[in-house]
Amino acid sequence: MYKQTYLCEIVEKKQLAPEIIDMTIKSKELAADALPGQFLNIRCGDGCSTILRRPISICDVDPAADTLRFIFQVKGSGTQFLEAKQCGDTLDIMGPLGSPFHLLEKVDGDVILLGGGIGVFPLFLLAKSIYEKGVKPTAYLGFRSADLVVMEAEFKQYTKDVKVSTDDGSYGMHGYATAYLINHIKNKKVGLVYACGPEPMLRQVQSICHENKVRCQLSLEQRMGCGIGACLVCACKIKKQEGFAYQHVCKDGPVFWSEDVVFGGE
Amino acid sequence: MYKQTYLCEIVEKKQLAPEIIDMTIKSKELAADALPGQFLNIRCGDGCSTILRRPISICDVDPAADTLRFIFQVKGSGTQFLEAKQCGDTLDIMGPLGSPFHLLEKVDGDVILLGGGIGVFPLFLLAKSIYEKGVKPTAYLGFRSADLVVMEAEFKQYTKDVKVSTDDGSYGMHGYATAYLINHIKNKKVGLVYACGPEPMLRQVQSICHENKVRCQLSLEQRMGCGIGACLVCACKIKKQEGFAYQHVCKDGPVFWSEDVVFGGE
Amino acid sequence: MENTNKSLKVNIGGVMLKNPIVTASGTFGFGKEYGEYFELSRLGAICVKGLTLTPRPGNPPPRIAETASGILNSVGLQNPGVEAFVKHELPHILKHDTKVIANIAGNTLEEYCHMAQIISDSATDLVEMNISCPNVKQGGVAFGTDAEMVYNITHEVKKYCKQPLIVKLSPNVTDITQIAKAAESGGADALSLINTLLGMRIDIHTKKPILANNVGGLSGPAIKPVAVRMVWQVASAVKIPIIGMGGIMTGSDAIEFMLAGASAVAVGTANFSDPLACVRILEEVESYLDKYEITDINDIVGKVAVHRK
Amino acid sequence: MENTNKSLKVNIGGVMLKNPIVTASGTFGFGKEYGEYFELSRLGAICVKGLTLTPRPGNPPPRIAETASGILNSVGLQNPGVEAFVKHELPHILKHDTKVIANIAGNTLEEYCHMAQIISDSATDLVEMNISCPNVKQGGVAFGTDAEMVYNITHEVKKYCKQPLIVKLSPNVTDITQIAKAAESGGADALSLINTLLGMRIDIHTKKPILANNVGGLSGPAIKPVAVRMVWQVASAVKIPIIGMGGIMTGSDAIEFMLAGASAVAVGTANFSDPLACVRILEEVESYLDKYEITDINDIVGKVAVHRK
Ligand SMILES: Cc1cc2nc3c(=O)[nH]c(=O)nc-3n(C[C@H](O)[C@H](O)[C@H](O)COP(=O)(O)OP(=O)(O)OC[C@H]3O[C@@H](n4cnc5c(N)ncnc54)[C@H](O)[C@@H]3O)c2cc1C
Ligand SMILES: Cc1cc2nc3c(=O)[nH]c(=O)nc-3n(C[C@H](O)[C@H](O)[C@H](O)COP(=O)(O)OP(=O)(O)OC[C@H]3O[C@@H](n4cnc5c(N)ncnc54)[C@H](O)[C@@H]3O)c2cc1C
Ligand SMILES: Cc1cc2nc3c(=O)[nH]c(=O)nc-3n(C[C@H](O)[C@H](O)[C@H](O)COP(=O)(O)O)c2cc1C
Ligand SMILES: Cc1cc2nc3c(=O)[nH]c(=O)nc-3n(C[C@H](O)[C@H](O)[C@H](O)COP(=O)(O)O)c2cc1C
Ligand code: FES
Ligand code: FES
Repeated sequence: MYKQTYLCEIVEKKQLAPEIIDMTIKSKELAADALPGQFLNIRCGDGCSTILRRPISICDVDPAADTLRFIFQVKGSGTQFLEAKQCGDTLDIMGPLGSPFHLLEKVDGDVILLGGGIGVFPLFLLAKSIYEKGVKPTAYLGFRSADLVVMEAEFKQYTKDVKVSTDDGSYGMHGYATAYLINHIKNKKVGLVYACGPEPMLRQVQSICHENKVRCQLSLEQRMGCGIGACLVCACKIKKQEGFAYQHVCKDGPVFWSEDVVFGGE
Repeated sequence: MYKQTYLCEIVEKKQLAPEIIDMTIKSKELAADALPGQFLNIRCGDGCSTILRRPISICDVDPAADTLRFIFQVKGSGTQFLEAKQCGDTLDIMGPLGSPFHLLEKVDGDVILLGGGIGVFPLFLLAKSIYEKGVKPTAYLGFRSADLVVMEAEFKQYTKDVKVSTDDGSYGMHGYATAYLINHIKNKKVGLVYACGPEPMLRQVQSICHENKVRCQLSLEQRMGCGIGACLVCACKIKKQEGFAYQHVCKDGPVFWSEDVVFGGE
Repeated sequence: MENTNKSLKVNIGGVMLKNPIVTASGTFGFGKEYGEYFELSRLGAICVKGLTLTPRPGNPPPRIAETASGILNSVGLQNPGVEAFVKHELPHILKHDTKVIANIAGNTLEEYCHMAQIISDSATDLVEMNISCPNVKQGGVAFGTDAEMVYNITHEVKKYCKQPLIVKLSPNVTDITQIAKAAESGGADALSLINTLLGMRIDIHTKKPILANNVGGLSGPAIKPVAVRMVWQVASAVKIPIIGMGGIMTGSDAIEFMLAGASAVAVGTANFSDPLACVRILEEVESYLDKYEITDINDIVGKVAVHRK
Repeated sequence: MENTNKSLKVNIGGVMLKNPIVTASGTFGFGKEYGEYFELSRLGAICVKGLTLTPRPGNPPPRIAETASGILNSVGLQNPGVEAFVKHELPHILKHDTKVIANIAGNTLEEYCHMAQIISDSATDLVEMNISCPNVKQGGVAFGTDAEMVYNITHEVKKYCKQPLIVKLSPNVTDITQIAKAAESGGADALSLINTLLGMRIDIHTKKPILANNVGGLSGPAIKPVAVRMVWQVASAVKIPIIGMGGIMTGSDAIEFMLAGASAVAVGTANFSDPLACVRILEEVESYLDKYEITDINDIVGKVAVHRK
């Protein structure tokens, strides 16, 4: 059986916050295969004037209902195109793509989910999956400001604890979610950290985990072409004996073990 | 007061025949100024991936209701874009553009309207305008086949007689509408012919009128850029002392006196 | 936040434009038609349709074809000739408070010089020498594609030119910086780039090229990445100011060219989709300056922060 | 109406492709990934990612930027080296009933020759020599932009090449026909064109170029008019077959290139928006042949009906 692209109907669409859209689509095939940390590559235009698909993480999946959910922030032409779509419209989707978060059979210590901004969304399906394995993770979620805080209650269902921070202090703790991580590590044994968010946050998480010898998986972002590993544009640096080698976010990632990731120069 | 582009709501949309769409839009300004033979230049896309506007003739106008009507055939990307629009959607329109059909105060003989295919549509507002001046023109309308015959009954309201021909004989006379013209000229005095349609038809009309010394106005088509006379792309050959000069369909036309028009080489 | 005191003035070869928005030659006629859509004095300058020594009828139609995010044109320099311009068209433009750029194209060096002379005695503010039109050839090579010829023609025409001389470059060359440097050494006061890329479209049903001229010049957003790259390369190769163009549809596009090194920008194809494009783009440029609290537009010229390798 | 007996076979330098659809180098990896989306033996040929003598890491990311109807890329020839290709990648492709084209890029003449030799001893069907990558320079001038160098390199590499040699041309030149003729005289068995146009995009908010490499290669529908024009010009200048590419997204686009003079076509950027682009385009080409009752696809090659002047 060959892989294919799927024309999926939008069955639900909600605005969660300014420029944050929550969409649910119907697809038996995608729903059957989706794993936490994987992403969809969505055609956002006619494929000719806007050529590139947009990678969007899978936020939740309901295999019983054959539905998949993703949440996105409206930024440029592609996400504007998505925003304009309504229930009943269809989207042309490739997926599920990428290698998922690794769920360990046994973790010695607490499991922490650390999300920043749009990096919060893929952690939701992860929280559910860990919860279903009988472990309750702790979620630390960072947002820019109070009006952008989303999914707090939803995360509560599948976690021991959810704490929210905002950059401007308008909700929860004032500062970055990484402060929670530092604090947690100080007070309790942390077995595994999963992090997704902007690069500066991931760099910080990497060094915190490194210093404290805590294992950690990072979900990276990079501009993509094909989304399946053929064009080699979505390069990221991965440690090698001496120096680094380029691997590719779309296929080798987006999830990597923190100790393997080399962050770029600038 | 400067001219502008108008965002006009579509208030009516009907399919008249396969790939023939009849649209009515609302615009006080356009409805106030429109004259028979003039056209609209309609943005058919985002103006960036599809840059050029599409010229479409004004088919009818209702200044009391502030509405304008045009009919178009679906051909390529631009008219497909138009076809996809629904009542309530808006269109970005420039107009009315071009120099209209010349209505003569006194015509010595019958007034004939000769339309072929999409060339039929602009003749409708012309028929009405002539009728309102107290003269009943005769309309000869040519179509490819029976399923494409449209507006016959509507033309009846404002004409002495309407005759239809089809290229394949599936409705009305078998052959080209120009045969009606030849016949009419043979039997009665013709004072003025107005013709709009494909170039081969216009060439024939030109030579018939020339041979029979009948005055005639032709409405020409050409690919356009600006639509207002600035870019000089929509050139057509107009007779000059020796040879010809290029004039421009969008501004000097689309309507020209038949005796001035020089048809191109190929 | 609006900063009302910001300066939009830019200096092109000694002539001050009130703002960096110029019309691209050949897309704006002599201003008359678009002057019905907005007040022409909103513009930094009007660059008129390409002029030749004697009137030219231009190429047979069709002269335009649409392509993905672009258009091809093959107008072929239809124009009334430079003398008719000075007599019949220029006076009309001069009624508006904006600068006038006369765009000239010749078949020979002598023609260029003669035209420069005729324009020198007129109220035109700047001369733009088009050495990049595919129709203008000498010895089989377009003037604009050979550095030595570019140096020579610039040097000669400059002698006849009382106004500052802008040389308009063709993108259809291997190394645009070589051509740009030749124009600068020849005495050019400024450079315009880019003119259109040579292209073709074939109707697969009739099997004929859509343009009666078979090939034509590609303009519009499709060529913007090439144009920005060339402006950036040329900006680091010469000291004279650059008027950047090629696919500018929005204020963001204009800013992108200025960051790459253009002191002013020209708007061409955009006029066709939006007759008010020039003023809209100007307003969008102003918003950008307001947003980043930039008080002098010259502060962004060439300020692209390139990645070091 | 379907004509089941039609022939889609095309001859590229003596190698028969079952149909004219080829993958464009660098957009299709070594076939593995797209091979999960369709049976690779549907293709006329697979042209693999550009190979170098020794492994190359490629450029830092971001390596891609979207533009109007196009993309810019600056992958920078990331590849495992020609020997690893022959050992680890080629066997996998050979399982499919399609032809294999090895695309090679060198830093020096010697490197090209050495690579040709290594590939000669493999089961590769054709060699495509890329002399048009902006990263490959000698004495400051890319090989692909100087006719004499093109002649020399083709002539030399040909000596080491047991397979037919395709030379892939750069569009970033003043006169593509000169380069094409030089490759032909040098012994090229076929030509590929076009490679990407050099372009740039700047983020006006960060003021940085989007690509970490600052500039990159423009591909996609935006460049199609330029590519079609170049194929048409080259087709009338040389006798060897041409593989045409640049913005082919549909069967109509493929037909347009073939009418202009291409015997086969390559599909690159289109794969990104539609992983099934190659087979869809093949089917659309077949429909066109059916519609016009063309029984041999070679009957349309170069059959554009140009307007006489
Ligand atoms: C694996 C992965 C998962 C993602 N998951 C989500 C998600 O769940 N929710 C969400 O809101 N966003 C997510 N993003 C980011 C999202 O892909 C971009 O915000 C989006 O592509 C922007 O497209 P645009 O057309 O709106 O913006 P533009 O800036 O107009 O996009 C132009 C080009 O740049 C690319 N691009 C721009 N920003 C990014 C970015 N941050 N990462 C990768 N490519 C980018 C676009 O894909 C496009 O090709 C994810 C990115 C990756 C790589
Ligand atoms: C003055 C004038 C009045 C017209 N009135 C009508 C009308 O009332 N109803 C109607 O159905 N059609 C009319 N047409 C023809 C109509 O403009 C074209 O059918 C339409 O532009 C095709 O656009 P497209 O995107 O569907 O086709 P495409 O072939 O994709 O268009 C590509 C480009 O070619 C141009 N083009 C294609 N065909 C023509 C043509 N025949 N004339 C001019 N430009 C063309 C388009 O405008 C566009 O720029 C008129 C044309 C002119 C010049
Ligand atoms: C219809 C048309 C006519 C043109 N005529 C001329 C001309 O006469 N002289 C000239 O130097 N450039 C001419 N150009 C080129 C433009 O001035 C400009 O360099 C080019 O179109 C790129 O800008 P744009 O993408 O904004 O249109 C013409 C362009 C178009 C589209
Ligand atoms: C991501 C990417 C990588 C490419 N890598 C190569 C390469 O390694 N060697 C090569 O000869 N061409 C390379 N090209 C150029 C393509 O093979 C092709 O010539 C060009 O993209 C035009 O075709 P298109 O518009 O269909 O993509 C690459 C193009 C892209 C988009
Ligand atoms: S996007 Fe093509 S390799 Fe990752
Ligand atoms: S379309 Fe521009 S002059 Fe007619």
